[in-house]
Amino acid sequence: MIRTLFVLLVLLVLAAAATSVIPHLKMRTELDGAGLEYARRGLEDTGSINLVTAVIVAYRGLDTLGEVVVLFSAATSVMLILSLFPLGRGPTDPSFIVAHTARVLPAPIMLLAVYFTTHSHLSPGGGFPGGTIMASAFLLVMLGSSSTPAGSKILPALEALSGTTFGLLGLWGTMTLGQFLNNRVIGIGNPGYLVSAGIIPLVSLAIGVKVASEFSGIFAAFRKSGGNR
Amino acid sequence: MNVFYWTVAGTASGLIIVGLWGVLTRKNILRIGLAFTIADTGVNLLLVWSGYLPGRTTPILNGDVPAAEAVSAVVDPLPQALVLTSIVIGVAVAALFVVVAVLASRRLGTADIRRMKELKW
Amino acid sequence: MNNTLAFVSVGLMAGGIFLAFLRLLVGKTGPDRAVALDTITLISTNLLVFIALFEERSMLMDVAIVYSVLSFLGVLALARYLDGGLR
Amino acid sequence: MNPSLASALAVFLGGMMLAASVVVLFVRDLLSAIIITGMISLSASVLFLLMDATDVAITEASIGAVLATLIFLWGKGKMGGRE
Repeated sequence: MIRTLFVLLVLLVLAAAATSVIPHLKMRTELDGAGLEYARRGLEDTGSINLVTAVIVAYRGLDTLGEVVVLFSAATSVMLILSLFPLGRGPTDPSFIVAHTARVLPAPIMLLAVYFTTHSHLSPGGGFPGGTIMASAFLLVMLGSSSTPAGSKILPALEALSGTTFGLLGLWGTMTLGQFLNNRVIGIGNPGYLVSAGIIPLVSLAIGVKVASEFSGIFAAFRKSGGNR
Repeated sequence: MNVFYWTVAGTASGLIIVGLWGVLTRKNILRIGLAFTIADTGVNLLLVWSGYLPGRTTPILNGDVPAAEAVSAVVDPLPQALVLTSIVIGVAVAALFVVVAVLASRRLGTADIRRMKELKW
Repeated sequence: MNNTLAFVSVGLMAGGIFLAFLRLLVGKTGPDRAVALDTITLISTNLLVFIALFEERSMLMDVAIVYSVLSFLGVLALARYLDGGLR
Repeated sequence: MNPSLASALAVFLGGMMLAASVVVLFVRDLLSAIIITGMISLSASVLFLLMDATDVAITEASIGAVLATLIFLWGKGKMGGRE
Protein backbone atom coordinates (compact mmCIF):
# COMPACT_ATOMS: atom_id res chain seq x y z
CA MET A 1 0.00 0.00 0.00
CA ILE A 2 2.72 2.46 1.08
CA ARG A 3 4.75 1.21 -1.88
CA THR A 4 1.99 1.95 -4.37
CA LEU A 5 1.46 5.42 -2.91
CA PHE A 6 5.19 6.09 -3.09
CA VAL A 7 5.36 4.98 -6.73
CA LEU A 8 2.37 7.16 -7.60
CA LEU A 9 3.99 10.10 -5.81
CA VAL A 10 7.28 9.69 -7.69
CA LEU A 11 5.52 9.43 -11.05
CA LEU A 12 3.31 12.44 -10.22
CA VAL A 13 6.30 14.59 -9.27
CA LEU A 14 8.03 13.59 -12.51
CA ALA A 15 4.89 14.34 -14.53
CA ALA A 16 4.53 17.73 -12.84
CA ALA A 17 8.15 18.58 -13.58
CA ALA A 18 7.69 17.53 -17.21
CA THR A 19 4.45 19.51 -17.53
CA SER A 20 6.07 22.67 -16.20
CA VAL A 21 8.57 22.47 -19.07
CA ILE A 22 5.96 22.21 -21.84
CA PRO A 23 5.03 25.95 -22.15
CA HIS A 24 8.69 26.86 -22.65
CA LEU A 25 9.26 24.36 -25.46
CA LYS A 26 9.39 25.67 -28.96
CA MET A 27 10.41 24.08 -32.22
CA ARG A 28 14.05 24.54 -33.21
CA THR A 29 14.39 25.81 -36.75
CA GLU A 30 18.01 27.02 -36.81
CA LEU A 31 21.31 25.52 -35.68
CA ASP A 32 22.94 27.21 -32.72
CA GLY A 33 25.82 26.78 -30.29
CA ALA A 34 28.31 23.99 -30.86
CA GLY A 35 26.23 22.31 -33.57
CA LEU A 36 26.42 25.47 -35.72
CA GLU A 37 30.21 25.58 -35.43
CA TYR A 38 30.54 21.88 -36.24
CA ALA A 39 28.31 22.22 -39.32
CA ARG A 40 30.17 25.33 -40.51
CA ARG A 41 33.77 24.24 -39.99
CA GLY A 42 33.61 20.45 -39.66
CA LEU A 43 34.51 19.60 -43.23
CA GLU A 44 37.53 21.87 -43.53
CA ASP A 45 38.75 21.14 -40.00
CA THR A 46 38.67 17.36 -40.18
CA GLY A 47 38.14 16.43 -43.84
CA SER A 48 35.39 14.01 -42.87
CA ILE A 49 32.17 14.44 -44.84
CA ASN A 50 30.23 12.59 -42.14
CA LEU A 51 29.88 15.26 -39.46
CA VAL A 52 28.77 12.80 -36.77
CA THR A 53 32.01 10.86 -37.13
CA ALA A 54 33.91 14.15 -37.11
CA VAL A 55 32.32 15.02 -33.76
CA ILE A 56 32.85 11.55 -32.25
CA VAL A 57 36.44 10.95 -33.33
CA ALA A 58 37.98 14.40 -33.77
CA TYR A 59 36.17 17.11 -31.81
CA ARG A 60 34.98 14.98 -28.88
CA GLY A 61 37.59 12.23 -29.20
CA LEU A 62 38.66 12.50 -25.57
CA ASP A 63 35.07 11.85 -24.47
CA THR A 64 34.97 8.80 -26.74
CA LEU A 65 38.14 7.53 -25.06
CA GLY A 66 36.44 7.88 -21.67
CA GLU A 67 33.35 6.13 -23.01
CA VAL A 68 35.47 3.22 -24.23
CA VAL A 69 36.93 2.98 -20.72
CA VAL A 70 33.39 2.77 -19.27
CA LEU A 71 32.55 0.02 -21.76
CA PHE A 72 35.77 -1.78 -20.82
CA SER A 73 34.97 -1.69 -17.11
CA ALA A 74 31.41 -2.98 -17.68
CA ALA A 75 32.61 -5.85 -19.89
CA THR A 76 35.43 -6.71 -17.47
CA SER A 77 32.98 -6.81 -14.56
CA VAL A 78 30.75 -9.23 -16.49
CA MET A 79 33.69 -11.51 -17.34
CA LEU A 80 35.06 -11.36 -13.78
CA ILE A 81 31.71 -12.21 -12.17
CA LEU A 82 31.08 -15.07 -14.60
CA SER A 83 34.56 -16.55 -14.06
CA LEU A 84 34.11 -16.41 -10.28
CA PHE A 85 30.62 -17.97 -10.26
CA PRO A 86 30.19 -20.59 -13.02
CA LEU A 87 26.58 -21.32 -13.90
CA GLY A 88 26.53 -24.96 -15.13
CA ARG A 89 24.15 -26.62 -17.64
CA GLY A 90 25.56 -26.51 -21.19
CA PRO A 91 23.65 -25.89 -24.45
CA THR A 92 22.24 -28.52 -26.80
CA ASP A 93 23.63 -29.14 -30.28
CA PRO A 94 22.32 -26.80 -33.01
CA SER A 95 19.88 -28.01 -35.62
CA PHE A 96 20.94 -28.59 -39.24
CA ILE A 97 19.72 -25.22 -40.53
CA VAL A 98 21.35 -23.13 -37.80
CA ALA A 99 24.63 -25.02 -38.05
CA HIS A 100 24.90 -24.50 -41.82
CA THR A 101 23.81 -20.84 -41.65
CA ALA A 102 26.49 -20.24 -39.06
CA ARG A 103 29.07 -21.73 -41.41
CA VAL A 104 28.17 -19.56 -44.43
CA LEU A 105 26.99 -16.20 -43.11
CA PRO A 106 29.73 -14.88 -40.73
CA ALA A 107 32.08 -13.91 -43.55
CA PRO A 108 29.61 -11.59 -45.38
CA ILE A 109 28.55 -10.05 -42.07
CA MET A 110 32.19 -9.42 -41.16
CA LEU A 111 32.71 -7.82 -44.59
CA LEU A 112 29.75 -5.53 -43.93
CA ALA A 113 31.20 -4.62 -40.53
CA VAL A 114 34.62 -3.81 -42.01
CA TYR A 115 32.92 -1.65 -44.65
CA PHE A 116 31.01 0.33 -42.02
CA THR A 117 34.07 0.72 -39.83
CA THR A 118 36.56 1.88 -42.45
CA HIS A 119 34.15 4.08 -44.41
CA SER A 120 33.08 5.93 -41.28
CA HIS A 121 34.13 9.31 -42.69
CA LEU A 122 32.28 8.78 -46.00
CA SER A 123 28.97 7.12 -45.21
CA PRO A 124 26.79 6.36 -42.18
CA GLY A 125 28.45 4.00 -39.77
CA GLY A 126 31.56 4.26 -37.68
CA GLY A 127 33.35 2.47 -34.92
CA PHE A 128 30.38 1.74 -32.69
CA PRO A 129 27.92 0.23 -35.21
CA GLY A 130 30.77 -1.54 -37.03
CA GLY A 131 31.98 -3.04 -33.77
CA THR A 132 28.55 -4.29 -32.79
CA ILE A 133 28.09 -5.90 -36.23
CA MET A 134 31.48 -7.62 -35.86
CA ALA A 135 30.33 -8.91 -32.46
CA SER A 136 27.16 -10.21 -34.17
CA ALA A 137 29.31 -12.22 -36.60
CA PHE A 138 31.19 -13.76 -33.67
CA LEU A 139 27.84 -14.43 -32.01
CA LEU A 140 26.61 -16.26 -35.11
CA VAL A 141 29.66 -18.55 -34.97
CA MET A 142 28.87 -19.17 -31.31
CA LEU A 143 25.20 -19.92 -32.02
CA GLY A 144 26.21 -22.53 -34.60
CA SER A 145 28.08 -24.73 -32.14
CA SER A 146 27.64 -26.03 -28.63
CA SER A 147 31.13 -25.10 -27.46
CA THR A 148 33.14 -21.91 -27.07
CA PRO A 149 34.72 -20.86 -30.42
CA ALA A 150 38.45 -21.49 -30.55
CA GLY A 151 39.26 -17.90 -31.53
CA SER A 152 37.95 -16.48 -28.27
CA LYS A 153 41.37 -16.87 -26.63
CA ILE A 154 42.83 -13.91 -28.54
CA LEU A 155 39.99 -11.55 -27.56
CA PRO A 156 41.80 -10.00 -24.53
CA ALA A 157 44.92 -9.39 -26.64
CA LEU A 158 42.83 -7.80 -29.40
CA GLU A 159 41.11 -5.60 -26.83
CA ALA A 160 44.39 -4.39 -25.33
CA LEU A 161 45.91 -3.82 -28.77
CA SER A 162 43.02 -1.68 -30.04
CA GLY A 163 42.83 0.34 -26.83
CA THR A 164 46.57 1.03 -26.97
CA THR A 165 46.29 2.00 -30.65
CA PHE A 166 43.60 4.54 -29.81
CA GLY A 167 45.72 6.07 -27.06
CA LEU A 168 48.88 6.15 -29.17
CA LEU A 169 47.11 7.77 -32.13
CA GLY A 170 45.89 10.44 -29.72
CA LEU A 171 49.36 10.94 -28.26
CA TRP A 172 50.81 11.29 -31.78
CA GLY A 173 48.75 14.47 -32.11
CA THR A 174 50.03 15.67 -28.73
CA MET A 175 53.65 15.13 -29.75
CA THR A 176 53.53 16.79 -33.18
CA LEU A 177 50.76 19.40 -33.09
CA GLY A 178 50.27 19.89 -29.35
CA GLN A 179 46.66 18.68 -29.36
CA PHE A 180 45.32 15.29 -28.28
CA LEU A 181 43.73 13.32 -31.17
CA ASN A 182 44.39 16.03 -33.75
CA ASN A 183 43.63 14.26 -37.03
CA ARG A 184 45.82 16.48 -39.19
CA VAL A 185 49.02 14.66 -38.21
CA ILE A 186 49.12 12.90 -41.60
CA GLY A 187 47.22 15.55 -43.56
CA ILE A 188 43.52 15.42 -44.35
CA GLY A 189 43.85 14.70 -48.07
CA ASN A 190 40.98 15.11 -50.49
CA PRO A 191 37.60 14.89 -48.72
CA GLY A 192 35.30 12.29 -50.22
CA TYR A 193 37.97 9.69 -50.96
CA LEU A 194 38.69 6.58 -48.92
CA VAL A 195 42.20 7.72 -47.95
CA SER A 196 41.39 11.10 -46.46
CA ALA A 197 40.38 12.76 -43.19
CA GLY A 198 43.73 12.06 -41.50
CA ILE A 199 43.63 9.45 -38.76
CA ILE A 200 39.81 9.24 -38.56
CA PRO A 201 39.57 5.84 -40.37
CA LEU A 202 42.35 4.41 -38.18
CA VAL A 203 40.75 5.60 -34.96
CA SER A 204 37.39 4.27 -36.17
CA LEU A 205 38.96 0.89 -36.82
CA ALA A 206 40.49 0.91 -33.32
CA ILE A 207 37.11 1.78 -31.76
CA GLY A 208 35.37 -0.89 -33.84
CA VAL A 209 37.79 -3.67 -32.87
CA LYS A 210 37.61 -2.54 -29.25
CA VAL A 211 33.79 -2.62 -29.11
CA ALA A 212 33.69 -5.92 -31.01
CA SER A 213 36.16 -7.61 -28.65
CA GLU A 214 34.31 -6.32 -25.56
CA PHE A 215 30.97 -7.72 -26.68
CA SER A 216 32.50 -10.93 -28.05
CA GLY A 217 34.24 -11.35 -24.71
CA ILE A 218 30.91 -10.98 -22.90
CA PHE A 219 29.34 -13.67 -25.12
CA ALA A 220 32.33 -16.00 -24.76
CA ALA A 221 32.11 -15.59 -20.98
CA PHE A 222 28.40 -16.44 -21.14
CA ARG A 223 29.11 -19.59 -23.12
CA LYS A 224 32.08 -20.64 -20.99
CA SER A 225 30.16 -20.22 -17.75
CA GLY A 226 27.48 -22.52 -19.11
CA GLY A 227 30.09 -25.25 -19.66
CA ASN A 228 30.89 -26.92 -22.97
CA ARG A 229 29.29 -30.09 -24.18
CA MET B 1 2.24 23.09 -35.59
CA ASN B 2 4.50 20.30 -36.76
CA VAL B 3 2.80 16.96 -36.06
CA PHE B 4 5.92 14.84 -36.58
CA TYR B 5 8.02 16.92 -34.18
CA TRP B 6 5.62 16.77 -31.26
CA THR B 7 4.60 13.14 -31.88
CA VAL B 8 8.19 11.98 -31.46
CA ALA B 9 8.54 14.04 -28.29
CA GLY B 10 5.35 12.51 -26.89
CA THR B 11 6.45 8.97 -27.79
CA ALA B 12 9.84 9.43 -26.14
CA SER B 13 8.34 10.91 -22.95
CA GLY B 14 5.73 8.15 -22.84
CA LEU B 15 8.42 5.47 -23.15
CA ILE B 16 10.40 7.06 -20.30
CA ILE B 17 7.32 7.20 -18.04
CA VAL B 18 6.24 3.61 -18.85
CA GLY B 19 9.81 2.39 -18.26
CA LEU B 20 10.04 4.12 -14.88
CA TRP B 21 6.63 2.77 -13.93
CA GLY B 22 7.80 -0.74 -14.78
CA VAL B 23 11.05 -0.37 -12.84
CA LEU B 24 9.14 0.79 -9.77
CA THR B 25 6.23 -1.68 -9.78
CA ARG B 26 7.27 -4.99 -11.41
CA LYS B 27 8.20 -8.03 -9.30
CA ASN B 28 10.33 -10.18 -11.63
CA ILE B 29 13.90 -8.90 -11.67
CA LEU B 30 14.44 -9.65 -15.38
CA ARG B 31 11.30 -7.72 -16.28
CA ILE B 32 12.70 -4.74 -14.35
CA GLY B 33 15.69 -4.96 -16.67
CA LEU B 34 13.40 -4.91 -19.70
CA ALA B 35 11.59 -1.83 -18.35
CA PHE B 36 14.98 -0.18 -17.83
CA THR B 37 15.85 -0.90 -21.48
CA ILE B 38 12.57 0.71 -22.59
CA ALA B 39 13.30 3.86 -20.55
CA ASP B 40 16.78 3.87 -22.10
CA THR B 41 15.28 3.83 -25.61
CA GLY B 42 12.99 6.72 -24.64
CA VAL B 43 15.89 8.82 -23.36
CA ASN B 44 17.85 8.20 -26.56
CA LEU B 45 14.84 9.20 -28.68
CA LEU B 46 14.41 12.40 -26.66
CA LEU B 47 18.11 13.31 -27.02
CA VAL B 48 18.07 12.81 -30.81
CA TRP B 49 14.79 14.75 -30.97
CA SER B 50 16.49 17.73 -29.26
CA GLY B 51 18.82 17.99 -32.26
CA TYR B 52 16.19 17.49 -34.95
CA LEU B 53 15.36 20.41 -37.23
CA PRO B 54 12.30 19.99 -39.51
CA GLY B 55 12.81 19.96 -43.25
CA ARG B 56 16.55 19.28 -43.14
CA THR B 57 18.65 16.24 -43.98
CA THR B 58 21.31 13.90 -42.61
CA PRO B 59 24.64 15.57 -41.61
CA ILE B 60 26.65 13.86 -44.35
CA LEU B 61 28.04 16.40 -46.81
CA ASN B 62 28.43 14.43 -50.03
CA GLY B 63 27.25 15.58 -53.47
CA ASP B 64 23.61 15.89 -52.40
CA VAL B 65 24.46 18.55 -49.80
CA PRO B 66 27.17 21.08 -50.80
CA ALA B 67 29.48 21.97 -47.95
CA ALA B 68 28.83 25.70 -48.42
CA GLU B 69 25.13 25.28 -47.58
CA ALA B 70 25.69 22.87 -44.69
CA VAL B 71 24.63 25.35 -42.02
CA SER B 72 21.15 25.70 -43.49
CA ALA B 73 20.73 22.12 -44.75
CA VAL B 74 21.67 19.60 -42.04
CA VAL B 75 20.38 18.66 -38.59
CA ASP B 76 22.43 19.08 -35.41
CA PRO B 77 25.23 16.45 -35.39
CA LEU B 78 26.15 16.86 -31.71
CA PRO B 79 23.21 15.02 -30.01
CA GLN B 80 23.54 12.19 -32.53
CA ALA B 81 27.19 11.68 -31.57
CA LEU B 82 26.26 11.64 -27.88
CA VAL B 83 23.43 9.14 -28.39
CA LEU B 84 25.65 6.84 -30.45
CA THR B 85 27.89 6.28 -27.40
CA SER B 86 24.93 6.21 -25.03
CA ILE B 87 23.29 3.26 -26.82
CA VAL B 88 26.44 1.12 -26.64
CA ILE B 89 26.93 1.96 -22.95
CA GLY B 90 23.28 1.14 -22.32
CA VAL B 91 23.56 -2.42 -23.61
CA ALA B 92 26.80 -3.04 -21.68
CA VAL B 93 25.07 -1.89 -18.49
CA ALA B 94 22.10 -4.14 -19.32
CA ALA B 95 24.51 -7.09 -19.64
CA LEU B 96 25.95 -6.34 -16.20
CA PHE B 97 22.41 -6.04 -14.80
CA VAL B 98 21.38 -9.41 -16.25
CA VAL B 99 24.47 -11.17 -14.91
CA VAL B 100 23.96 -9.80 -11.39
CA ALA B 101 20.24 -10.63 -11.57
CA VAL B 102 20.92 -14.23 -12.64
CA LEU B 103 23.46 -14.72 -9.85
CA ALA B 104 21.14 -13.23 -7.22
CA SER B 105 18.20 -15.33 -8.36
CA ARG B 106 20.28 -18.52 -8.32
CA ARG B 107 21.72 -17.76 -4.91
CA LEU B 108 18.33 -16.97 -3.35
CA GLY B 109 16.25 -19.46 -5.34
CA THR B 110 13.77 -16.88 -6.61
CA ALA B 111 13.46 -14.15 -9.23
CA ASP B 112 10.95 -12.20 -7.12
CA ILE B 113 12.48 -8.95 -5.98
CA ARG B 114 10.28 -8.82 -2.87
CA ARG B 115 12.01 -11.93 -1.53
CA MET B 116 15.54 -10.58 -2.07
CA LYS B 117 15.88 -9.38 1.49
CA GLU B 118 19.65 -9.11 1.29
CA LEU B 119 19.35 -6.29 -1.23
CA LYS B 120 17.29 -4.16 1.16
CA TRP B 121 18.61 -1.53 3.49
CA MET C 1 8.23 10.93 -56.47
CA ASN C 2 4.55 10.61 -57.13
CA ASN C 3 2.63 11.63 -54.03
CA THR C 4 -0.30 9.25 -54.41
CA LEU C 5 2.02 6.31 -55.01
CA ALA C 6 3.98 7.19 -51.88
CA PHE C 7 0.86 7.33 -49.71
CA VAL C 8 -0.59 4.10 -51.10
CA SER C 9 2.62 2.07 -50.76
CA VAL C 10 3.45 3.29 -47.27
CA GLY C 11 -0.18 2.77 -46.26
CA LEU C 12 -0.10 -0.83 -47.48
CA MET C 13 3.13 -1.51 -45.61
CA ALA C 14 1.76 0.10 -42.45
CA GLY C 15 -1.31 -2.12 -42.72
CA GLY C 16 0.89 -5.22 -42.96
CA ILE C 17 2.94 -4.12 -39.98
CA PHE C 18 -0.23 -3.47 -38.00
CA LEU C 19 -1.65 -6.96 -38.67
CA ALA C 20 1.63 -8.60 -37.60
CA PHE C 21 1.71 -6.30 -34.57
CA LEU C 22 -1.72 -7.58 -33.48
CA ARG C 23 -0.33 -11.12 -33.69
CA LEU C 24 2.65 -9.95 -31.62
CA LEU C 25 0.37 -8.63 -28.89
CA VAL C 26 -2.24 -11.39 -28.66
CA GLY C 27 -0.15 -14.35 -29.92
CA LYS C 28 -0.72 -17.37 -27.73
CA THR C 29 2.82 -18.81 -27.50
CA GLY C 30 6.39 -17.55 -27.72
CA PRO C 31 7.10 -18.96 -31.22
CA ASP C 32 3.98 -17.20 -32.57
CA ARG C 33 5.42 -13.90 -31.39
CA ALA C 34 8.86 -14.71 -32.83
CA VAL C 35 7.30 -15.25 -36.28
CA ALA C 36 5.32 -12.01 -35.90
CA LEU C 37 8.55 -10.14 -35.07
CA ASP C 38 10.18 -11.62 -38.17
CA THR C 39 7.27 -10.43 -40.32
CA ILE C 40 7.40 -6.93 -38.83
CA THR C 41 11.12 -6.58 -39.48
CA LEU C 42 10.79 -7.87 -43.06
CA ILE C 43 8.12 -5.29 -43.86
CA SER C 44 10.04 -2.55 -42.01
CA THR C 45 13.06 -3.22 -44.23
CA ASN C 46 10.89 -2.36 -47.25
CA LEU C 47 9.73 0.73 -45.39
CA LEU C 48 13.35 1.82 -44.89
CA VAL C 49 14.08 1.36 -48.61
CA PHE C 50 11.04 3.51 -49.44
CA ILE C 51 12.20 6.20 -46.99
CA ALA C 52 15.58 6.25 -48.78
CA LEU C 53 13.72 6.59 -52.09
CA PHE C 54 11.57 9.50 -50.88
CA GLU C 55 14.50 11.35 -49.31
CA GLU C 56 16.45 10.83 -52.56
CA ARG C 57 19.68 10.04 -50.71
CA SER C 58 21.12 6.66 -51.65
CA MET C 59 23.26 6.33 -48.53
CA LEU C 60 20.17 5.73 -46.42
CA MET C 61 20.09 2.30 -48.09
CA ASP C 62 22.94 1.28 -45.77
CA VAL C 63 20.51 1.33 -42.87
CA ALA C 64 18.19 -1.05 -44.73
CA ILE C 65 21.08 -3.46 -45.36
CA VAL C 66 22.08 -3.58 -41.69
CA TYR C 67 18.46 -3.84 -40.61
CA SER C 68 17.72 -6.83 -42.85
CA VAL C 69 20.88 -8.77 -41.95
CA LEU C 70 20.67 -8.18 -38.22
CA SER C 71 16.94 -8.72 -37.86
CA PHE C 72 17.52 -12.13 -39.44
CA LEU C 73 20.28 -12.75 -36.88
CA GLY C 74 17.96 -11.75 -34.05
CA VAL C 75 15.30 -14.19 -35.17
CA LEU C 76 17.98 -16.87 -35.51
CA ALA C 77 19.04 -16.23 -31.91
CA LEU C 78 15.40 -16.55 -30.83
CA ALA C 79 15.10 -19.84 -32.71
CA ARG C 80 18.29 -21.11 -31.08
CA TYR C 81 16.90 -20.17 -27.67
CA LEU C 82 13.71 -22.13 -28.30
CA ASP C 83 15.97 -24.99 -29.43
CA GLY C 84 17.86 -24.96 -26.10
CA GLY C 85 21.10 -23.43 -27.40
CA LEU C 86 21.47 -20.46 -25.06
CA ARG C 87 21.95 -22.20 -21.77
CA MET D 1 10.25 13.16 -47.22
CA ASN D 2 6.70 14.43 -47.49
CA PRO D 3 5.88 16.04 -44.07
CA SER D 4 2.35 14.66 -43.81
CA LEU D 5 3.55 11.16 -44.71
CA ALA D 6 6.32 11.37 -42.10
CA SER D 7 3.79 12.59 -39.51
CA ALA D 8 1.41 9.73 -40.24
CA LEU D 9 4.25 7.21 -40.01
CA ALA D 10 5.44 8.73 -36.71
CA VAL D 11 1.94 8.59 -35.21
CA PHE D 12 1.60 4.95 -36.31
CA LEU D 13 5.01 3.84 -35.03
CA GLY D 14 4.77 5.87 -31.82
CA GLY D 15 1.38 4.46 -30.97
CA MET D 16 2.66 0.94 -31.62
CA MET D 17 5.70 1.50 -29.43
CA LEU D 18 3.67 2.89 -26.54
CA ALA D 19 1.13 0.05 -26.72
CA ALA D 20 3.94 -2.51 -26.87
CA SER D 21 5.77 -0.95 -23.92
CA VAL D 22 2.65 -1.25 -21.75
CA VAL D 23 2.17 -4.86 -22.91
CA VAL D 24 5.78 -5.69 -21.89
CA LEU D 25 4.92 -4.87 -18.29
CA PHE D 26 1.77 -7.00 -18.19
CA VAL D 27 2.27 -9.99 -20.51
CA ARG D 28 2.52 -13.20 -18.51
CA ASP D 29 5.26 -14.99 -20.47
CA LEU D 30 8.75 -13.50 -20.03
CA LEU D 31 9.90 -14.72 -23.48
CA SER D 32 7.11 -12.69 -25.10
CA ALA D 33 8.16 -9.64 -23.09
CA ILE D 34 11.71 -9.99 -24.44
CA ILE D 35 10.49 -10.34 -28.05
CA ILE D 36 8.23 -7.29 -27.72
CA THR D 37 11.13 -5.24 -26.28
CA GLY D 38 13.12 -6.14 -29.40
CA MET D 39 10.25 -4.86 -31.53
CA ILE D 40 10.29 -1.54 -29.62
CA SER D 41 14.01 -1.14 -30.34
CA LEU D 42 13.54 -1.85 -34.05
CA SER D 43 10.66 0.66 -34.32
CA ALA D 44 12.85 3.22 -32.54
CA SER D 45 15.44 2.61 -35.25
CA VAL D 46 12.90 3.56 -37.95
CA LEU D 47 12.03 6.72 -35.96
CA PHE D 48 15.74 7.59 -35.75
CA LEU D 49 15.97 7.28 -39.54
CA LEU D 50 12.93 9.55 -39.95
CA MET D 51 14.71 12.09 -37.70
CA ASP D 52 17.70 12.03 -40.10
CA ALA D 53 19.99 10.32 -37.56
CA THR D 54 21.45 7.65 -39.86
CA ASP D 55 24.34 6.53 -37.68
CA VAL D 56 22.08 6.23 -34.64
CA ALA D 57 19.58 4.19 -36.66
CA ILE D 58 22.29 1.68 -37.65
CA THR D 59 23.55 1.37 -34.08
CA GLU D 60 20.08 0.96 -32.61
CA ALA D 61 19.18 -1.69 -35.20
CA SER D 62 22.28 -3.77 -34.49
CA ILE D 63 22.05 -3.39 -30.71
CA GLY D 64 18.30 -3.73 -30.29
CA ALA D 65 17.82 -6.57 -32.75
CA VAL D 66 20.65 -8.85 -31.67
CA LEU D 67 22.72 -7.94 -28.65
CA ALA D 68 20.12 -6.76 -26.11
CA THR D 69 17.62 -9.48 -27.09
CA LEU D 70 20.28 -12.16 -26.80
CA ILE D 71 21.53 -10.96 -23.41
CA PHE D 72 18.04 -11.09 -21.94
CA LEU D 73 17.32 -14.46 -23.57
CA TRP D 74 20.51 -15.82 -22.02
CA GLY D 75 19.44 -14.49 -18.61
CA LYS D 76 16.04 -16.13 -18.93
CA GLY D 77 17.66 -19.43 -19.96
CA LYS D 78 19.97 -19.30 -16.95
CA MET D 79 17.18 -18.53 -14.52
CA GLY D 80 15.30 -21.59 -15.70
CA GLY D 81 11.94 -22.09 -14.07
CA ARG D 82 12.31 -19.42 -11.37
CA GLU D 83 9.72 -16.91 -12.45
